[in-house]
Amino acid sequence: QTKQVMGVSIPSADHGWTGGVVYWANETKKELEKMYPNLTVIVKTAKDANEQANQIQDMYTVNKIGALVILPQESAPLTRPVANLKNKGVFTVVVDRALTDPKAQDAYVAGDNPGLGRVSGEYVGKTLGGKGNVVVLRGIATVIDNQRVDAFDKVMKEKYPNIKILDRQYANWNRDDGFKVMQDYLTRFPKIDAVWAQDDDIAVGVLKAIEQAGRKDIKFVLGGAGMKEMIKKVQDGDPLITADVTYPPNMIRDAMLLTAKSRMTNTAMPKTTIIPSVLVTKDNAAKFYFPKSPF
Amino acid sequence: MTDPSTATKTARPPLLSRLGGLGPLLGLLALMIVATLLNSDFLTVSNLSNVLTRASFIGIIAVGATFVIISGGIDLSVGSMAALIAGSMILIMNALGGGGGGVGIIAVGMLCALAIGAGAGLLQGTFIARGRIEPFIVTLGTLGIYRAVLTYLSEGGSISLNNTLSDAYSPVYYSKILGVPLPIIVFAVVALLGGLLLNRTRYGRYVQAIGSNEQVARYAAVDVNRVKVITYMIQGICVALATLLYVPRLGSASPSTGILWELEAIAAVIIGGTALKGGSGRIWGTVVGAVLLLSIENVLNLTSIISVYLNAAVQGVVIIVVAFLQRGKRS
Amino acid sequence: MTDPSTATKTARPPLLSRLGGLGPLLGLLALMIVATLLNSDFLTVSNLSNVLTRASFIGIIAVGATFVIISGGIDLSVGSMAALIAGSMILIMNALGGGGGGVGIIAVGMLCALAIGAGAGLLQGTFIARGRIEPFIVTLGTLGIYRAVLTYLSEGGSISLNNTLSDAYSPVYYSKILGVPLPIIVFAVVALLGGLLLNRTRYGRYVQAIGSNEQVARYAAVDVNRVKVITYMIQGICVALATLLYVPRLGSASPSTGILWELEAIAAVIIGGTALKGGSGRIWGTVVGAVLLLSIENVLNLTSIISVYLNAAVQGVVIIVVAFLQRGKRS
Amino acid sequence: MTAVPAVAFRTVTKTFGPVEVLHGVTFDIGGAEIHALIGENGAGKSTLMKILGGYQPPTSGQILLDGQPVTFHSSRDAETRGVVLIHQEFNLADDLSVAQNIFLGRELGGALLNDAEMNRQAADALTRLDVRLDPRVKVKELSVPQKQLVEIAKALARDARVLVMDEPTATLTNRETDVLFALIRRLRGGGVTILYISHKLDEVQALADSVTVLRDGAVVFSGPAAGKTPHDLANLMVGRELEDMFPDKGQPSGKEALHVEGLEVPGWAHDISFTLQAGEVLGFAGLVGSGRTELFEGLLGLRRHTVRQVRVAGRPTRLDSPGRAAEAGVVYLSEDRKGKGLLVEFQLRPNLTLMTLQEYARPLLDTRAEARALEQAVETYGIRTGRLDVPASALSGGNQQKLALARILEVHPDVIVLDEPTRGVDVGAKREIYLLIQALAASGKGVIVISSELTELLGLCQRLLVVREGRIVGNLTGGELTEQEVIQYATGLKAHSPALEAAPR
Ligand SMILES: Nc1ncnc2c1ncn2[C@@H]1O[C@H](COP(=O)(O)OP(=O)(O)OP(=O)(O)O)[C@@H](O)[C@H]1O
Ligand SMILES: Nc1ncnc2c1ncn2[C@@H]1O[C@H](COP(=O)(O)OP(=O)(O)OP(=O)(O)O)[C@@H](O)[C@H]1O
Ligand SMILES: O[C@@H]1[C@@H](O)[C@H](O)OC[C@H]1O
Ligand SMILES: [Mg+2]
Ligand SMILES: [Mg+2]
Repeated sequence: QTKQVMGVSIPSADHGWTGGVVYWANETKKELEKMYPNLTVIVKTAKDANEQANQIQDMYTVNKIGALVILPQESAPLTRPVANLKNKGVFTVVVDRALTDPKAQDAYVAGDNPGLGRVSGEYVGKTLGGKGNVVVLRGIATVIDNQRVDAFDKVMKEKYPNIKILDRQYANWNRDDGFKVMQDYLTRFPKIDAVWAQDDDIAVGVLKAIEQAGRKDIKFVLGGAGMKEMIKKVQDGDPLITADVTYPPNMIRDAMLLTAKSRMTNTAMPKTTIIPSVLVTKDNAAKFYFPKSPF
Repeated sequence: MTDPSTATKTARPPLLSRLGGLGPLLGLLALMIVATLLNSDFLTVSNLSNVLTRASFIGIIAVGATFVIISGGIDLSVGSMAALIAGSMILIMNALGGGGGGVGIIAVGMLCALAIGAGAGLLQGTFIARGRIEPFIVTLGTLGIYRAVLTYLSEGGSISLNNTLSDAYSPVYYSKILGVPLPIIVFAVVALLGGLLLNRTRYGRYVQAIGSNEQVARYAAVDVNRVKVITYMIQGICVALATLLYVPRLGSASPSTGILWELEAIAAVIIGGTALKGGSGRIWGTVVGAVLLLSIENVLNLTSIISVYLNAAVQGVVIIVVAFLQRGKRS
Repeated sequence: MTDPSTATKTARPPLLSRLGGLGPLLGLLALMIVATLLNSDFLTVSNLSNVLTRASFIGIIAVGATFVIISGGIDLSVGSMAALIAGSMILIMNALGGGGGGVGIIAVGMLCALAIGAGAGLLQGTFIARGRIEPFIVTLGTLGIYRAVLTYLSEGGSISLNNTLSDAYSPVYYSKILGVPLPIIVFAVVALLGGLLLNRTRYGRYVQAIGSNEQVARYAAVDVNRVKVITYMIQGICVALATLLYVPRLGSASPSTGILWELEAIAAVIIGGTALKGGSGRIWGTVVGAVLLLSIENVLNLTSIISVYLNAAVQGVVIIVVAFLQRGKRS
Repeated sequence: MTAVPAVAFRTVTKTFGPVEVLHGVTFDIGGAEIHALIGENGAGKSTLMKILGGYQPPTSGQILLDGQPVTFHSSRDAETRGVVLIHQEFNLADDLSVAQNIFLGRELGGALLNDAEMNRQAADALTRLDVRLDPRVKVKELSVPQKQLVEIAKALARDARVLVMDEPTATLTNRETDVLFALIRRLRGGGVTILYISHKLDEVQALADSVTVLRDGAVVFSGPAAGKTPHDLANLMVGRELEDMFPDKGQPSGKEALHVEGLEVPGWAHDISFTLQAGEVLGFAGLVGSGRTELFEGLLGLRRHTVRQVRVAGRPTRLDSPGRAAEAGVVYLSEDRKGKGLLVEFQLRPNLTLMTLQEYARPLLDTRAEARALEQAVETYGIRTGRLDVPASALSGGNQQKLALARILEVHPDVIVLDEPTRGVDVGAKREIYLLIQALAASGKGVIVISSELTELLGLCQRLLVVREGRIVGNLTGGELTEQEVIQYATGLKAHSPALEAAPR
């Protein structure tokens, strides 16, 4: 088996979830290099789509990578740059955010964004018994965010028409924004039954705002993505955080393992691997708790 | 012409230009009226107290930024400095507390935060004043450095205060004195002290002189380098103070803490009527600017008349309009 | 000292200060040496051509920013203007192409992009020059507005060029003339024209005069407002030009396109030796500044000696060091 | 005058806010004549000329050019009618080169500028003034007198029919002044009408065909200059009989106030040693550019320098920075009022107290006490201003100078270095400053005066040091204090051994 270089290009650790991705990528690099002595893994982070496009070009030109695992900052702008590498013979595996043209990738390890929205919608609808007022705190204006919110809305419209969505504001996957937006929702809406925060970082802020206002009408807050602190709350039976929906940053690990295996053993890799978004409740929480991960 | 020797009679500047000086206040008033029309909850005590509490962070930082800008400088690093201070402070307190901890440890953490803020300011100020490097570049550089160090410390995740400490510390953000949230009181005190420092002390006078004409200040025996270094230290201390209030709110810091605060702080200063080119400015304007900025956000959250996609556009329009109301007169 | 009557010795600036003027170039050279030591592939033609191609985006924007800054202004909106132009351009081309489309449609799209850029500049320039509002505030406002409009157009997601058009357009980014990638050629042409405009035309002279002393320019009967408006239009056109190269590369626009480009562009200008306070500056310095910034990123990608968490710190240190090498002399 | 006047003012008034500074000014200026405009500081000379030059509109009244009423909306309007103004305060863009400034707003060339030609013509204009200066040098690199010369060259490069010069010689020495006068006469010969403002009344006498005197914004005399001595003119200006310009000189006490040994300011001053006694008024003479300004800027740590020893009142001291110098009791008044002297955007009060703020800090600044100090200073130094709460830029040039002087004296220094202390100051006020200088010396202080006006140095100083090319080349006292003598040293025709000041104690 000849020497192989595998490039891993991921967003820089600019908030909790991407912090988790960087952590898992670095951990897996160590793991893989031990597993395959002929394999070199290069992990690089990029602060935006433009820099990421530059970065994978550098990996090809200078580091001479044979395989690329990329979690794109954004889908659309990275489609062509990834396709270029594939055309030059690099084995490309895309994680989480699907390219706009599937031909640009050899394999896809998918996080399930619509799934996250759907599972969340189901949980909110069922727990409220099909009736009540819900506020939504969205992420950053992106395709991912749209996918999640659209799926959530669809569930509500089709299955729970009596649930009223009071408002949807962006909270940018950010704790401080979560706090502010929730404070204002509390001022504006005298009765809120549940909060869908779409992301656990946002949920951290939401909880503080509710605690400060001392409001008792809110039955639960549903975050998302499976931050360890939130999983812990679920496990401990927190009254407001009764569940979480996964969107695990360690999907980067799955992708790297699969890619390395396929490259080093010359076997095919499944075209598409979906990492489903699942509901975490008190019963199964232990399975999703990674105390060592930063997320 | 009057007899020059009896020249002490002082007419006041014309009404119009005095009104121009009140521009930001008028802007804030107009916004509050619109807000109340849109949602009557705007004027409730609890909402106003929320808005003012939030304005405290940016406001306290902006008080420091007022000094920096009047001196003819700029500090782009404040947001990431806040993140770094928050992160380091939490790590220090957690380490000292060893899972538990009390008021003593929090006091130590606070002192460390202030020391880091002052130290960072000293560093930047020294590069700028003695190293003679453009403040824009120095603080753009440290912006990257501070945030990177925090990211390194937190391994990209968040750094959270342990629960015992978090409970012990949280009153600093959440408690009230005579019904007024503590952050608002701190903000008011900082603003008052800032106003006093700027307008009633030698240091403040020197800051203005340097911003107006550095060369003249130098010839008039002002220790320009020292005054500049102190200015960046004051900025650092203000950032640390804001952080002292920030940490107990969420009990954590992460790489996204404080992102773009520099733009908000500078915007507050300039909306408040301080000119970016330095030389003169006013603290009360900055306070109004900060409250105004945070009120816009609040109003947008309280109503749904326009698409959420356009929130940033509304903010943009409002700050341009306010700035228009108080623009400088042509010389 | 020579006799004052034969005092032509004030003529040329002393060697040392001329070397100081070369600061950014020395910085770039030093960086290239370090880079080559770290990874010998740095100096390959293909790598250098990659770096230069990338530097074209920010570089072209920064050429415009050089004019704005020399005139004593600032433009914070360039990144979100780029995003808005990219988005609108794609929407227009997609609509005209109706799923397909060819060179003609691309030409129309390009013209629209240039028109939007010039129009945005006209708008900002008018607010700044005739409305007499601080450029910082106006462009902070438009930063929000442009990005919000794009978010609205894209409904929060992204806008992508259809495939046919994307293929037809891609040579604009990917093709080479005599082995030199097209973006580099465009960059070089823009820089040359910029240099000519700045140093050899009336307009350029007036930009410098206004930045140096607006009152003097007014007294010399320079139409200050008009020159300022033109300056912001040039900035807008440069942003549009950069966008023309950006779209065929990444083929889409989203609310996060171009975030923080303003800081990069301004940093390139200032590293290049143009003072933020205006009055004088140089295009070649800006070009070097842009290449330098992109080279740092490139070197970080080529090596793995430090933790990825610290990338931003390395960038910060390097720009401070380069600025130090070419700081102003104390008078 | 029977012919139509080239320029005529008709009941021109001007008010700033509530203050009227020109009250119905009416007078005529004939064609191709040199017409001097004189008056005390703040009389309204510059204001009137700015109105003529299109920089400010009159509040009421009219200006006629060749009998035709004109209204200028801008300086451009005025220039198209051939009216060009040389400003009292420099009107140059620091970051542009000399040539670029000279041609600003009227550049040569087509789409691309013809810099070579502009440099050539700028060099020509400078040569006409007998200035050797590379037109490509940036203005910010120039000294104050050089800037003044560029300002003049700038006006010369525009074809003026009416040329207004607002105190063009305030910063020039006799040599440059002579060149300028020759040029002005040549211009008159070519049909140009020249309006000439100056506080140097001997110049006025030598140059002017006719003269107008303004007092407090009104014309008190307008007529031929012939037969008017400087003394007559001075009396007209102030409206009363002026006594002798120079008060009696006092006697140095023999006590050492300042001793400097082996001062080097690289590129400017070499091996400078001298001693100033308490009670002495010591003059520094020399040509423009001889390095006097830089010598003292170096001594006070405003430039890079080395020095073997400095003693203040006999105690070895390091001055190093203006702050330390002030603490040691040594202060310096810069010749560059706008660039280094005053915060022109600031009001008078903070300008006055900038160096003495510690006296008002209790610990908060006592602004009332500051205001009292201002009232006191306005009184003491005769600063004329409509109101006290105006920015310094609203003061007339001469009054700004008085304010700058007042600031350094607030420090109550023992050693006072005055660089061009009477620049732009009217005769009356000049005399007050001279009195002040002698009073300071009499009270035991050491005073150093740097001046381009030889008469001033000779009238004031007990002793003169002559600087040439950065070295002290002459030490003149008693009978040697004559113009002849000074000029011979200054131009290198005569020289002392450099050791002359080595051991004077
Ligand atoms: N912009 C202004 N605002 C208010 N007052 C002003 C302004 N400009 C000038 N003045 C006042 O007008 C008066 C005349 O000033 P001007 O500059 O014309 O005097 P001047 O005769 O040129 O004096 P000098 O000999 O000192 O140059 C002064 O009292 C001055 O303070
Ligand atoms: N008329 C002139 N022609 C050519 N060069 C000149 C002229 N006047 C001054 N310079 C040059 O200007 C520079 C600085 O002049 P500046 O007046 O600052 O010197 P200075 O030492 O302050 O003079 P002074 O002794 O009069 O105060 C010198 O290099 C001198 O040679
Ligand atoms: O950054 C995003 C994270 O915050 C969200 O929860 O899941 C998707 C990620 O890309
Ligand atoms: Mg005057
Ligand atoms: Mg001098």
